[in-house]
Amino acid sequence: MSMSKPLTMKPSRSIAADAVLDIRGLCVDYGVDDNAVRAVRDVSLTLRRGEVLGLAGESGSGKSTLAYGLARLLPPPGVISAGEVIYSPPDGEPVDVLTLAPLALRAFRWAETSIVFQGAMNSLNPVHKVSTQLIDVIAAHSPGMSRRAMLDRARELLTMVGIAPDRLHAYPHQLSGGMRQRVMIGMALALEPKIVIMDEPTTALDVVMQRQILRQIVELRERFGFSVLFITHDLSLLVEFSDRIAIMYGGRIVEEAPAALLYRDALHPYSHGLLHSFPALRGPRRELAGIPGSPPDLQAMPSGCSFHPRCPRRFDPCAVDIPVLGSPADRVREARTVACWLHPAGGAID
Amino acid sequence: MRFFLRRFAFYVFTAWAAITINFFIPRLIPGDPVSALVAGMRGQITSDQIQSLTVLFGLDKHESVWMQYVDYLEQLSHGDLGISFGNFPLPVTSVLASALPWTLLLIGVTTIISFAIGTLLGIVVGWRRGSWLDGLLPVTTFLSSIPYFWLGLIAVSVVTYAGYFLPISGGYDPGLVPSWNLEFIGNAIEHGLLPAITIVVASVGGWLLSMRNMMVTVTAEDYVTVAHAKGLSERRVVMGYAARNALLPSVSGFGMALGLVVGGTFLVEYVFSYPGIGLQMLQAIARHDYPLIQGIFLVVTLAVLAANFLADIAYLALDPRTRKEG
Amino acid sequence: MTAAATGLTTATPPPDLTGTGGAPRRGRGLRRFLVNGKVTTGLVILLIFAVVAVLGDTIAPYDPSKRSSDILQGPGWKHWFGTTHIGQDIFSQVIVGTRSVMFVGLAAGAVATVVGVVIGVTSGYLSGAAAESLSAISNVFIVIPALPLIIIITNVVPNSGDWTIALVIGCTSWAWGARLLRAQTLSLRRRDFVEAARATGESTWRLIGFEILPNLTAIIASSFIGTVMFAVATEIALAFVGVSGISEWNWGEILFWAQGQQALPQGAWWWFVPAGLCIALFGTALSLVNFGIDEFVNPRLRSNARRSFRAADGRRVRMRVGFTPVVQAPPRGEDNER
Amino acid sequence: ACGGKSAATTKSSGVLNIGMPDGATLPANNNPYLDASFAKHLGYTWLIWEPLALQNEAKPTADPKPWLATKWDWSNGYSTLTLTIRDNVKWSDGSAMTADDVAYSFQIMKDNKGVNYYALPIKDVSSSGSTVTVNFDGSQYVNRTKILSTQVVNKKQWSAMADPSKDTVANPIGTGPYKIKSVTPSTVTLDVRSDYWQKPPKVGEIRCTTYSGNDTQLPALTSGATDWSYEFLANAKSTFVARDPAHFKLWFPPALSADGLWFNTTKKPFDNPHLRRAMSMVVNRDDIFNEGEAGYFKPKIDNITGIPTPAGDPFIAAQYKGKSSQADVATAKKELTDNGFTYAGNTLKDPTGKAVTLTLSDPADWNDYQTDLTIIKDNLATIGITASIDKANQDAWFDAVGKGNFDAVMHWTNGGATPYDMYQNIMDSAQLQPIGTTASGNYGRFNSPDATAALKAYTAATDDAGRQAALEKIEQIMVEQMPMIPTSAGNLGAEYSTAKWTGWPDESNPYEANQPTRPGMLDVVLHLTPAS
Amino acid sequence: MTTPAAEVVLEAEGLTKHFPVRKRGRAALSREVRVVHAVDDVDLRLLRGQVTSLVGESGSGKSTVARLLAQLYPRTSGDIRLHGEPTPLATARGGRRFRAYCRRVQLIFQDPFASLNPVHNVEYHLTRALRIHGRAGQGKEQLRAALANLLDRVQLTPADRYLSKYPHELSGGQRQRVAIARALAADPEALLADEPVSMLDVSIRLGVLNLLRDLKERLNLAILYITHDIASARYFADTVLVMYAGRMVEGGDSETVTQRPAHPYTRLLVESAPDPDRLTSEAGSLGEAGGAGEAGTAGGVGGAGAPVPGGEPPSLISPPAGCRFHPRCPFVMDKCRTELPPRLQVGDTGEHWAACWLFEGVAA
Ligand SMILES: Nc1ncnc2c1ncn2[C@@H]1O[C@H](COP(=O)(O)OP(=O)(O)OP(=O)(O)O)[C@@H](O)[C@H]1O
Ligand SMILES: Nc1ncnc2c1ncn2[C@@H]1O[C@H](COP(=O)(O)OP(=O)(O)OP(=O)(O)O)[C@@H](O)[C@H]1O
Ligand SMILES: [Mg+2]
Ligand SMILES: [Mg+2]
Repeated sequence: MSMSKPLTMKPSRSIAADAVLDIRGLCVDYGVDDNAVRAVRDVSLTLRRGEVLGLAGESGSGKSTLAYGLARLLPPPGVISAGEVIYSPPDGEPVDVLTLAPLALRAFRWAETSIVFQGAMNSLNPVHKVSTQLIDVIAAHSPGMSRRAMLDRARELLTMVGIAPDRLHAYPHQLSGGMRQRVMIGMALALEPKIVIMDEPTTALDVVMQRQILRQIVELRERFGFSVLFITHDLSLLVEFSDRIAIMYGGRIVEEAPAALLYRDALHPYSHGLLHSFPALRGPRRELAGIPGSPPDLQAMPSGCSFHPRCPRRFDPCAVDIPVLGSPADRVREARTVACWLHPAGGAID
Repeated sequence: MRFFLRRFAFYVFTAWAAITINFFIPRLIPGDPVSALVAGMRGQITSDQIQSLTVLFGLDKHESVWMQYVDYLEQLSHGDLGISFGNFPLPVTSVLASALPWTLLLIGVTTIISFAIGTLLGIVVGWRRGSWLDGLLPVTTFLSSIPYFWLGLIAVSVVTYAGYFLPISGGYDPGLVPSWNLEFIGNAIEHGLLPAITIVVASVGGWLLSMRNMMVTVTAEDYVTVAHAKGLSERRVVMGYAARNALLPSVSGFGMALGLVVGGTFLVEYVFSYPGIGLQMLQAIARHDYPLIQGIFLVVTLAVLAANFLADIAYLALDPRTRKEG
Repeated sequence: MTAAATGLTTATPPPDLTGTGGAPRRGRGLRRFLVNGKVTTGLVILLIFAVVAVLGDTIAPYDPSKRSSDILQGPGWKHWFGTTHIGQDIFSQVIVGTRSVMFVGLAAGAVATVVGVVIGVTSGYLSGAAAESLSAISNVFIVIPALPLIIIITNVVPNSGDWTIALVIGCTSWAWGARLLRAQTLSLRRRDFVEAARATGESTWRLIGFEILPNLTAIIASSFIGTVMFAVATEIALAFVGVSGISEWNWGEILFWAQGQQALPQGAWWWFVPAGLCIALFGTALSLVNFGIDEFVNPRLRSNARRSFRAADGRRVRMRVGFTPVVQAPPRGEDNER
Repeated sequence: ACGGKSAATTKSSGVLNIGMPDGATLPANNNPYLDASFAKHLGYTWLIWEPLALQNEAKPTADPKPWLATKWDWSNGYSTLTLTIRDNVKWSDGSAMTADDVAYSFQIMKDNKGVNYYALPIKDVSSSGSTVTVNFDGSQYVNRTKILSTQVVNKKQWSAMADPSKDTVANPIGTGPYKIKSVTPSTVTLDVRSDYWQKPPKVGEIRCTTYSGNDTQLPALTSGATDWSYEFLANAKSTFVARDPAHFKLWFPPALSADGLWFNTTKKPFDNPHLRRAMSMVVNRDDIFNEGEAGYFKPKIDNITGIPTPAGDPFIAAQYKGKSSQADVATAKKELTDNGFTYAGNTLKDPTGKAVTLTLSDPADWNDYQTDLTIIKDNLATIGITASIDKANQDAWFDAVGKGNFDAVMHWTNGGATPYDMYQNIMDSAQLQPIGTTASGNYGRFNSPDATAALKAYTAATDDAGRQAALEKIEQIMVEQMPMIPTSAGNLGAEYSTAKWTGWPDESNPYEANQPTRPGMLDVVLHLTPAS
Repeated sequence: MTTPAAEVVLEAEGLTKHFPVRKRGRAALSREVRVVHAVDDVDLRLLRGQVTSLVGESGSGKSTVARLLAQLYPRTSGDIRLHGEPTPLATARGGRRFRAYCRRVQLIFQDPFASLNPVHNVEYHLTRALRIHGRAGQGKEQLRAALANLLDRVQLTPADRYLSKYPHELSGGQRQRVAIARALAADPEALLADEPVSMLDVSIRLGVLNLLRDLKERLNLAILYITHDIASARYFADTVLVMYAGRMVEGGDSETVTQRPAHPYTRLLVESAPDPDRLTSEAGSLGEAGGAGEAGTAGGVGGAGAPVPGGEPPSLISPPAGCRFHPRCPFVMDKCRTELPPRLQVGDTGEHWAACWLFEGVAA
């Protein structure tokens, strides 16, 4: 019997030909003075049309900051200090999200890029009915619509994520955690956006519910063809679920590669360590390595490669120079990049 | 529902506690109303009269405190609050009836106004944290630290100095007959203006600060960020998401804070000789008019309880989490 | 590339990575607390009042009750704040009156805090009928209008010296603190660290005294300050309406005389303005310190972080919720500062 | 209540505005027997229920003016009163007043302790024709004036009441010149009666308004909203008179009662008359008058007998006439050192060698007394006595005074038509109670058989000579022993404005005391004429 | 079940915990007592030198079991035996008996960020634990030595660097180590670890788990390892017990339970766990899942295309009659709806059991 099947749809990879979101050199700080925490440092990342891009890394590595930063949703004292976020709609000119005027930005939000936040309980306003919160989105972006039509659409959305439409007028606290998370997913798809950012959408849920929801996301993506930026620190989940995976450490992307490739052969010692921190449920019981030490303090980053104090394979250049993300010279034929002196960039140093 | 039952039990308990405190406190007073009356009449009353006054006030009977308590409860159940010593032989209820409307109006209107203004300003200041509006905060702190009555004194002297452009005392011109005609109502409003402004100015700061703090807290909540992410208009985000939720603690604090507001208002009445409960109460205390003190205290406590009840209902309406689940 | 498995990871991080928090938490917290501008302002004002309260009669230029022939004079060199109807020096009255105000404020605050802590923490920690009734009592005390009650009680007690007033105020105004503490205790007592201490075998009183109470310090301090504010305002109100027979000078007493002697119609503004300003100033100082504590407890309220700044191109940029500012500064050199 | 604007609306001619700062804002209560009633607070009780005779309280020795009684005779050693009733008097309901009504007015007092305001010992009452006879227990010499000021009430109306001491008398029937026109919570308006038994007064309408306190009454006075009031004004000259010196007047004739410093004469060393005398010698009555009483409110008592002058002039013994207390530190010190007191530096030591200190106390919110105490404290320092002031809680204070638990307090005495009331209040040992038991007079526990005998002799005396002799004896005891230090007289005065009405009594024409709540106000109202 | 060779340290039988529910609304007027059936009739034994793992989804009652075993809650019914000695109910109320008990059985909490008091430093936490259990020794020196020894055991060396630190100055892994050190201060025989790593970062989880394993081996402790991560149970535990809605549904050797789950719920759990290998060796994964079926009659029912069990965990206030999993079970039979399945043996090793009617025939 098979109660589950792999979550990834293989064909999607071929659809993903061109970039829908191109992040270039994004830097995000918390604070503006010398005490500022530099949470995201010079991150470049491309999200292709229709793909699931996984973003992993331990707590505090800047995953959420990156996700909110590109939508300019960081709460104060967050400041975007450099970079561009180019959004290319399927039909039309690419725009830099960071330079949009407030009105245009509002229109862009949710209609083009929606976000499923880390905790659903906190994402839904406890004092408004689910219907109100769903309708709010629709009304904000298609003001002409009649209320009845909006309600119908809201019902449709709930059905789509597997919730009985009669729960439309429930308050968030009357729904279970899984239902709330689904409501959020339904809401994220309300305007059929091109990009859905999901920040640990399932961490608070148990595995059974997690799988149900992920399956739902996969199905919906097949139907609507949006791209997903999927954030979690559960690498085994990502490997199964995403097309490509980027690993963050200390505010930087340290490695980026197709999921299977990364799983089989992680180049960066940190990625490698991460992958070997998870006990596997199946297969032979293998010895787990783990990563020694503790995550870096963003306010007092070690010099050179920020991972070097914990790195079992560090050598001289690591403590001095920051490795640049580029396709490794020893793996030029694979579509991957890494920032590690063990695998100095070949062609990408340009 | 459970919320309601609990609250209801609380109301009953508080009412009972207030009634009981109310009964016992005056009984511990060392003096008695006759000597207080003598005090009021300094020199114009002879020693012999004291005896007849004692008889007059029915203070010559001696009953156990417990019996008195039972009598008191029994009387209360008939709505009988006794006879006011200081306004002998009027029943306390009629004294209350003449004073209560003034206080209710004054406190009611000013509290609502200052709550509304304070909350609105608090929303704006909390939302626009970091803008020049933050400059309001020290001013507000200072204003809310000023005792109500002193602000009242200053208001009186300013008005006096500026040539009485507003009436500085009383509830209406002496000689006017209270009635529902325009002249009287206009006059009453004119008289209420200065006390009302005083109370509003002195109390608006508290609401502002608490609302602002709540706004600051709520603004950092995820659902507000989500509301932004949804591309809602700023107005909708502020009012529908941030302020709506930030209001909840204010509303539940509203009823509770009334107890404090009432105290301040009493002194304002005193300063402005406003013909309300507060003024009556201070006079009743000077005259040792227990029944009136008791009556006033009871009525005020019940009124605060009633306001709490309204605040509870408002809270219930605003926060679905307190409602019974389906 | 798989490195040799380390098996047991060493828990000792490289020396240069830890050791960041060298100063113990208290010290750092206190410094952060003091650096806060509001707190410093408030504390400085309070300090001045405290000095005046302690030195009181020694620094007052005159005996505050002493009559003189300068009757009802406005402020001048001889009498900074003017004189009363019998020639008493109002400046001296304000100075000498500070002590009683501070005393009643602190004593009432202390009484209320002790009662509030005892009732709040017990009713929060224990469960059952006793706790419920304690909490019901504090709710009752919150709802019952405090000032009228205090006025009545003050009338009841035969000798209303500073101590009595402080006791009465303290015994009637603990409820807010108790409520806050109860709520906090309720959440603390189910915290893992309390359960963990219990699982270690700590006794109940140690749990309350050493595990829960220290975590309530900020709330206790803030409710103490709140009560002091309330007590001061109440004491002054009592003196002002003349129900308290305070024999020593205090600011309310000055206002009482000013009111009784019709200072207003006489145009003797100097009689009531200084005392009132002192009250307001004292209250403001207490509020400022209290804000500091609030911010200490709730980091979100902390406002010392800069909320607006000048971008490299000279624009003023305000941090705004929902619209993260973008400062496309000339790219700061590589971010490897340290 | 006070603005110039409101003055304009109330300044209609033909209206006399009486204002009282006693703060009641109430449904009106017209009961003439109740202190708390509007009628008494605002004084209009006298305009509705007239007395039998009217005593000029500014001149207590003058004969009362006949009013509803045309003639009265005391017999039986002042224990029987025979009244002849005026016969042309009509009640406001049109019926005629009869001797029956008068008799009933005494009977109601006998039957209801609650309305027997002066606790008169009425034995029986009878009437026949136009005479009424009232029998008392014992001599009522000292109560003569009070008895004659009895207000006559309508028997028909009052006998129908369930409890006269609890009725608000919503529609009073009286013989007086005015009847109630309207009542609001703060103002009672009276209309003149056309069928009054005398020539109707010129004042067509009287508005009696209650103000919440001195602060609100004052602006009403100065704005013209009030023509006549009785209130304490700090610095009355600048805050009131100076506003319109031509019209704003005040006159405060003394009554025969005294305010002063009472000692607990059982406490050492204050049981020593020399000490009390010395203290009296240094108390600065001028300062008390000028600063404590704002220069007018309670007239200064000059005479060393403590009898207020000029009202009490006729009673003062020849030897004390014109002898006034003057602050005299040297004499006081001499009196002390001659009698066993010593000085250690500036500190006075009593004969046992203990420093003399005392606590002066009065309720906190009694502004004038507190000021007086401050002054006395200063004065006592000049002879080396350290005094401290206790601002007591009012109830505790009353309790302490009654029980004799005090060192010294400012307190008043009873008053009456003769100085008897005042002295009796101070020295009668019939009122003597042990410390700890509440006394209703002689709070100082002054125990002097001589004084008691003299007081008795005064009431029992059958002729003026006997009375004068007894009184002189009492005065002598007062001067020599000073059981209490009189400083100020009780007052019967008022603030008034001549802008609209003239004809007020004053020093030059003291035809009545002018306090708007005293019986004499009836006569004053009848004297008023519009200012041209 | 056969008696295991190892010594039983802590044993629970019929352990049940019902939490009373606050009545609301109309129910408040009725006399019916409503309870949360958080734990019902749970049997388990902890063996010296072995790790027993308790897995199950959130809310299934794992923590409640741990707290019951630690005597932090009074139990509703059932027995807890420490070395065969029954512990009276009153133990949970504190006092000397409780202290004696918790000297031998210690609990480690899920969240190291919450289980250390932020106002006390490491030294305080550990000193208190030593003092209470009388292991602080005489004088400062012995105490120092004891502290150093303790920190050494959890590999926080040198001790002096950590003693004066406050919890917020430590990383998550270090905090959890301090919490473990505190538990060790009592020198217990049984350690109850309630999701000791779920709040820790992936990269430091392993260190803590390895530490626990090391302790088990060095100190011969009996450890109860509670987790919802079935993969880590496989990695770390000797025996695995599976809980669902307050009841034990399956138990056995860890490799067997995770590789060949018998109970439909366990299967669901195993299936749902993220598994990167599924992508790379799809066939193998499917094969293994099917392998579970071999054990019993399920073979015929399973197969591709079986509906994915949806739905939610049941309400514990009114749990479903019969098997609590039946509303979600793809293999539900009539019997499941009414009759509570007993522990039925799975396979023939004798160690593996499941509370599922599917295995009735096999057991009989
Ligand atoms: N308001 C803030 N002020 C200062 N620093 C902040 C603030 N918010 C986040 N940070 C810091 O920025 C860094 C990145 O945080 P972020 O939330 O992006 O991490 P993350 O990778 O999403 O972690 P997690 O997996 O725990 O969600 C963290 O080190 C955090 O301490
Ligand atoms: N003190 C309590 N009062 C009432 N119900 C409780 C209490 N503690 C736990 N419960 C209930 O008992 C059930 C089991 O809770 P428990 O904490 O043991 O679950 P768990 O398996 O540890 O879950 P998690 O994996 O989320 O920690 C839950 O439904 C919970 O709501
Ligand atoms: Mg995050
Ligand atoms: Mg748990």
